[in-house]
This record gives sequence, structure tokens and C-alpha cells, in this order.
Amino acid sequence: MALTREQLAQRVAQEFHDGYYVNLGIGIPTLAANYIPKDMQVMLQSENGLLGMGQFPLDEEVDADLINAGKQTVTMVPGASIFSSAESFAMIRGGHVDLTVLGAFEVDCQGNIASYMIPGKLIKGMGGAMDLVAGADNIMVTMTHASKSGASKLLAECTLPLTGKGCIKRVLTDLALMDIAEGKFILRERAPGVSVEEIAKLTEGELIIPENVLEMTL
Amino acid sequence: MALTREQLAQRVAQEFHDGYYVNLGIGIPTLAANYIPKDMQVMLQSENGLLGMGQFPLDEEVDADLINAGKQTVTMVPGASIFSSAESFAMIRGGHVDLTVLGAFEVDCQGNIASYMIPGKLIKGMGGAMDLVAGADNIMVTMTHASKSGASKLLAECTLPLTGKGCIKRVLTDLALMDIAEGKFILRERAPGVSVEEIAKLTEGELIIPENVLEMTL
Amino acid sequence: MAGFDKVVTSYTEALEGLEDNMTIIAGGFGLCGIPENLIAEIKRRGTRGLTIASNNAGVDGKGLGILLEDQQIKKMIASYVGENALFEAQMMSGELEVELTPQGTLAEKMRAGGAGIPAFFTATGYGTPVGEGKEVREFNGRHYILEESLVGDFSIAKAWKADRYGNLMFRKTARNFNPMAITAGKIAVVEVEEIVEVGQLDPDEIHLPGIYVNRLIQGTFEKTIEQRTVRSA
Amino acid sequence: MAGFDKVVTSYTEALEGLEDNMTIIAGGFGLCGIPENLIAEIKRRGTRGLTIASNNAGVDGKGLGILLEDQQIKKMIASYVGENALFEAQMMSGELEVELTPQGTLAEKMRAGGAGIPAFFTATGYGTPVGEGKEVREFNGRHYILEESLVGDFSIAKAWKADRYGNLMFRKTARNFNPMAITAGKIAVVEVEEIVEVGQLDPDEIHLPGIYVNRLIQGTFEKTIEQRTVRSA
Repeated sequence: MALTREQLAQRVAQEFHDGYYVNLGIGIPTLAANYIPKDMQVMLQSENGLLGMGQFPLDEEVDADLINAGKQTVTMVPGASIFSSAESFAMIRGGHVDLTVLGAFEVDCQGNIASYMIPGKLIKGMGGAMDLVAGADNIMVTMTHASKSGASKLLAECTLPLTGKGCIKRVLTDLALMDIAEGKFILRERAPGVSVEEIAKLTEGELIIPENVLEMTL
Repeated sequence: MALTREQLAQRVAQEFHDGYYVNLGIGIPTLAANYIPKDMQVMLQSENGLLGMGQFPLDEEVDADLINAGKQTVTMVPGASIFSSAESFAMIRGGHVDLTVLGAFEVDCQGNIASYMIPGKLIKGMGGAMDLVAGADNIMVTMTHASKSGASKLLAECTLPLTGKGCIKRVLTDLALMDIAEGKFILRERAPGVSVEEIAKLTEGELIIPENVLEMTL
Repeated sequence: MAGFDKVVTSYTEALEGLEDNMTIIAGGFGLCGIPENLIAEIKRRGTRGLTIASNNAGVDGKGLGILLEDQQIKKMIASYVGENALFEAQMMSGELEVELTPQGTLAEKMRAGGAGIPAFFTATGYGTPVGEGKEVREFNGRHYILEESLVGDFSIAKAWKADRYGNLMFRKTARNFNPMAITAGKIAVVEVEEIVEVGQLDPDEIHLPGIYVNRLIQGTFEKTIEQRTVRSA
Repeated sequence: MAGFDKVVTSYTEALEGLEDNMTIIAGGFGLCGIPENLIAEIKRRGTRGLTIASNNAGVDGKGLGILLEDQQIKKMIASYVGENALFEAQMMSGELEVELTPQGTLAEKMRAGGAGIPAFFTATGYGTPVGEGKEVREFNGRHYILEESLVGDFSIAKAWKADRYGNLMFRKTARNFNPMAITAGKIAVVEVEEIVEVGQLDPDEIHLPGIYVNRLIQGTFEKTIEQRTVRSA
């Protein structure tokens, strides 16, 4: 069975380590914050200028001056700090954030990512995504493995305009977890009940299948 | 009569305008702060990270954490602000300081300045001087017109390593005030009792002498 | 106004000298920390042909979005232009020129503009449409592109508290692009919620020194929330 | 140490991993805001062949000056090296390599190093010995030189107050180079006068977020004044 959004978020959360500063993109990555293990501290960076983002506010706590990068009202945890956009991206570009998780339209086996534009159809802009993928060493992309019509999103070469070149090393889809190295996808884990064959069929870029492919534990 | 240090400082102070942010170098420039007219507000920038430098502290006010660029203990005026060295030089390099006054060993009629090094003899470093001369539009250099042995310091071409190239437009010496334009010194004012001939004799670079050369009023 | 007192008392005075075809650098992120009343004043003045650098273009009917209604903006330099149907329509039709710029690059271009740095290298955008036509150089085995700084004829921004000298404090994430935007404008105009007397702000707690500010005005703010998201108790 | 608690309890632990021939970025201006005890610990460890980037090299017997006594420093990157006879002697004799760097360029090189910017253009030093061998480029009719950023294996710095997560506040002009120096070190070690509990610092008043800090230690400081200059009442 393909992973649900909640299951994707759970698997993302397994990438967290105690003491990690993490930037979570809009959508599934943001959900992962709900699955931080109780005995672990993770601090969330929001690229509009907040380190130590907390949960959504109670109705009476709502503050128009306190939002996240998705423009949602948020709160701060103890130990949070506020800074300018230049400082925020100094932090990101300088590689000080330990883990970045974000969505994409396409990823290819060269580590390229396309996530911000579908020419002629969708032009919303890259926001901070280009800086995030260029700045982080440790990036996880989350996306569906294929389109609804069954077209692979894990390509030999991205077809859409790139967000970043050669920067993605790990992709989590609803079917599998893969690393990217030396121009190939390497299958690391399969979603519970999903076969290696099914994953291979829906992966257009070259896929290495090691002898042991673990089933994800969620 | 050549100007005294105090007179030089008085003449420097005539360059101030109400509302000017000013960076004063060590020595005579710093003395100019004593001659800010009573009805005028001038704010002093110290490049180690202080805007709004006040007078020296009373003995009981001395604070090791509050010094100027000359490492002297100082105070702050109301409305002062503190910032990092990067911010301080962003301010300077970005041209936000209205007037910079600093000393020099040599100036030439191309607007070059040498002030930080005498090869084989004196190597103290440039500190902030190179940033100051590169960043400011409005710079006044103060220096003696000639060495004790009578060698001109206002040259056709500097002989010492440069602090900045083509950046000086105004020089105040103990004998004269000169502008620099199109490869020439232009005599603007002479010190009280000093003749145009004497100034010309001690100026090696090409000197333009307009019809009216005012005597300085101090 | 004398000495370092930057306070002006009307929005007309605040934007005096703003003319057609000028470049404006604007603070704010989404509708958070935007100079609402200065934007309204630009609309009132009817200034046209503007180039505006701002992370977003507001939403329909709010923020910089209101300047699109009468086509006052010729060109936007922004990182994200979603949430704005009119914007998309004008961009698609070619009425509005758009230079999509990564958020961190945009912030750094403003900072560099204010700091006298004409250009810098960044890995952001290398190998993407953003890098097209830009110089590529390798440092320590990685590829970087050369980005030039941004300066504006005016900058418009919003802060929380100021003293009369224009020393500024920002509040929470309404800080965002505001400090850098201010440094990058030849004439920097800032509106704030509160102006206090000189000496009332702790010099160590000032977020941006008044040297960058040319005009200061106290306003009242609507502070529209784009995504009001709450949890239950 | 768990989670984000950066506090270490000994100076030995604070500089664990510092080895011969490493590069250190140091905060401080003159003797103001210098990491006194971390410098003393480097002397105690006897680490040699160091490259140190710091605005000054201390004075004889104080600050980084004490590392010159046993010739622990191979190379200094500094803007001003006056007030230090031993320094001048070692420089003149060629024992000590010195890369004189303008103060603003040095600050920006540290900031760039921490911010992932490998190089930037600046007018500072164009046409001077500092510009020799560096690329020159014209932007808008002015000449600029290309300066590369600085990163260190370690950075050592001093702040005033911190919470246990390493969020920092500096005091008066002891701020100086400290914030940038911290960002430019792979392992950033900061000593402070006071460590408070998490949540006690206002997020809007933090000068440097703890994300840049790896190790934090509370110390006591001598705070030598170089030029005690007073006025009479």
C-alpha cells in the first residue's frame, strides 16, 4: 500500500536526531513535526526569520506579527530567536541547518530537483526553495512516486525547470525511500506491502536494488 | 603661521553640518569633536561598532566594554546604537556616513592617499582606513603640508603604498585647504598669515591658484 | 525637522519626491510586516512605471496587490507570487515584467546594495533558470553564480518601535526583509507603530541604527493575517 | 549534553579537537570582547602552527599576544598589528606570516564564510597592495576587487549573556567581530559572563541565534583596558 500523508510524515520524522535544527517545507514535511519522538529535541527553522517555531496558536494567542514561511500563524518555543531574512538565509546558505525536507514535482538520478514551476501552467515562484537545496548538505525530498496517470517522477533527467542541480541525495515517496549516488537511485526501503517490482516499474531513472531492501517500520 | 593642532581641528569642524553622521580618525580628526557648534547636532561613528559616541567617561563611568576605534574608553550619547563590525562597515562601505576625516602620510593630485605603511619602518596595518576611504563620498584628509625637512606631502604621485586610489577630494594641511579635481590640487583657503607662494613652494603636485584664495577664519 | 529628527507627519511628505519609473525596495513577507500605509500612499499618488523589489506582491486587494489594480507596477523582483490572481494574469499577459529571485538571494541582494557590495557569489540558482546568463565560478569544487546587488531610489518598510532619530526595533517575524530593504534605498522611508523619545531605546537592543533611515512616520496598521491557523485548547 | 544544551564545564572540553596547523577565527577588537580564557587554554595546550584571523593580535602579554610568546601562531590575518612589539619583531624576521586585511573586508570575509558566500566584490583595497593579484571588475563605473570568504576549523569568541541553547547577547562595543567570527567556525566555541535558563531571553533581543554555537562556557574575565581615557567632572 502506498503511504498516506501521515505515514510519509512519520517516516520523515525518522530522519530527525536529537539536537537537530530542521527546516520543513509546506505540506507533508510540516506534518512531520507532529511525529518528533517525545525524548528528542528538534528545533524548527522557518525561513522568514524564526528559529524555534512552536505549534499553531490558541485562538486568543494569534499574533499577526508571528507567522511561518507558509504565512500561517504560529507560536514560539522557549529558546526561540527572531532574525532578518538576510540572517535567516545566511544560516541556510552557510549550511548551519542540519536537515531540510521539502516537496518536489520531479527528482532525477543526477540529484537534480524541479519543484517551483510548470511552464505555461504554474508560476508561483521558488520562494526559499532554491536557497534551501543549495545550502543544505542533508536534504530529504518527499513526493508521490508517480503521477495519477502512472508517469514516474523519479526520472533519468528532470523535464521541468530545475530548482537545484546535483543537490538531492535522499528521496522519500509514497512507495519507497531511495538514496541518490553516482547517477543512480538506490532503493533503501519499500513501503509496507509494496513490492520491489512495483517500485522498479514506476522509477524511470536507473535504479539499483540492493539484496536487502527493508520494509519501512512506521 | 602654520595652523596648530587645535586650529586644524577647528577648521575640520567647519565641514560639519547639522544632522551629519561623521567618522573621525585618530589624532587631529578626533579633536574636531570639541568644536561642534552648539546649535548643531553631529553624530560620531566609531568603526568598532558604535554610532553616537560621547565624550570620555568620568573615572567612575569607565567601562571596558565601551571603547572607540582608538581603543580609548568612551561614553554614548542619547540615541546611540551598537552593532557588529560587519554592520559597521556595511554602513561605511555603503556610503551611509556623511563625512570621514582621517590623517595621511601623503596625498597626490590624482586623489590617491598613503597612510598605513612605511615599508621597512612602520607596519601597523590599515585598520579601517581602506574601507573608510573606499566607502565615503565625502572625505577630508588632515596632515602637515610638508615634512620637518621641508619635503612636500602633496605629491604628483604618492611614493608609499596606497590606502586608496582616486578617492580623496579635499585635503586640509597646516598651511592650506585644497580640493582635488582632474589631476590637480586647487587651493581654496590659506592659513592665516601664510602666503600663497609659500604653499605653492611646498606643494609638489600641480597646484591651481584661483584668483581669490580666502584666508581661513577660525 | 532638525539634526537627526527623522519624523514626518504626513504620508504625502513621507513619499515626497517619488516619481514615475523609479525603483522601490519594499520590506515585508506576505502581508506580515508590510508598510501598508506607504503602499496606500503610492496608490493615492498614482505613481506609475514602478520597479518594485519585494519578496511577495501581496494578495488581491492587499499589500502591493493594490498597486497592480491600476497597473502602477512595471516590473516586480520577487521570490513568490502565488496567492495573487491579478498578478498571475498580468504576468501571463506580459503587462507585468517579473524577475523571479530566490528568497535568500533577494535578501542578500538588498543587504549587499545597502552595504556597498556590488556583487557576490552564491550556489543558489546554479544550473537553474535563475543562473541563466550569469557568471559561474568554482570555489573549492562547488559551482556558484554571480549575483548583483539591488539599490532603490526609495525604500519603504515597517518597523515596530522607533526613536525620533530613526533607530528601529522590529517585532517577531514582522522583521523579515525590512532591515535590509531600508539599507538599500537612497531615500529610506519607515512607518512604525510607536515613536519614542531619543534615549528611551537601549543601544544594545536597536535592530537597525537610524543612520539608514531618512523619514519616519507613525501609522496605524490593519495587519491582515493570510492564513489564520489555530489549534484548539 | 543532550538536545540543544551547548554548555561545557571545562576549557579543556571547550577546545577538544583543536590540533596543530588548524585555522581559528577569533572575535574581539583590541582587548575588548576577546575570549581571554579560550586564548589562555590554547596557550596551555601548546597547539602550534596556527593560522588565526582576528582584527588584532592583542598586545604584548595580553590577548592573542600570549600565543606569540611560544611561537604558536604561524600566520595572522589581521587589520591592525600595532601596540605589539613581539608581533612586529616576528613579522619583520619572517617567523610570522601576516596577511594584512582591511577591517571591513575582514569582517565581511567572516560573515561571508558563515553565510555560504564564497566571494564578494568590494571597492576597499582597489589599487593598493591589498588588491594585488586579485580580480578587478567595474560595476557602474567604479572599480572593485574580489575577496574570498574565511572559514575556520574553530572559532573562539566572547559574548555577554547566553541561554543554554547558545542564544547570545553581546554588551556594548564588546560585540565587534564576535558574531561573525562565531558563524565562520566549523566548531564555534563561545565563552560568556552569564548563562541563563532557556526561555529567559526575549527572542527579539537575541543578537546571534544558538544554531551557530557548538560549545558554550561560562568564564570570568580580566577585561584589560588598553587606553583608559577619562575626563574630569
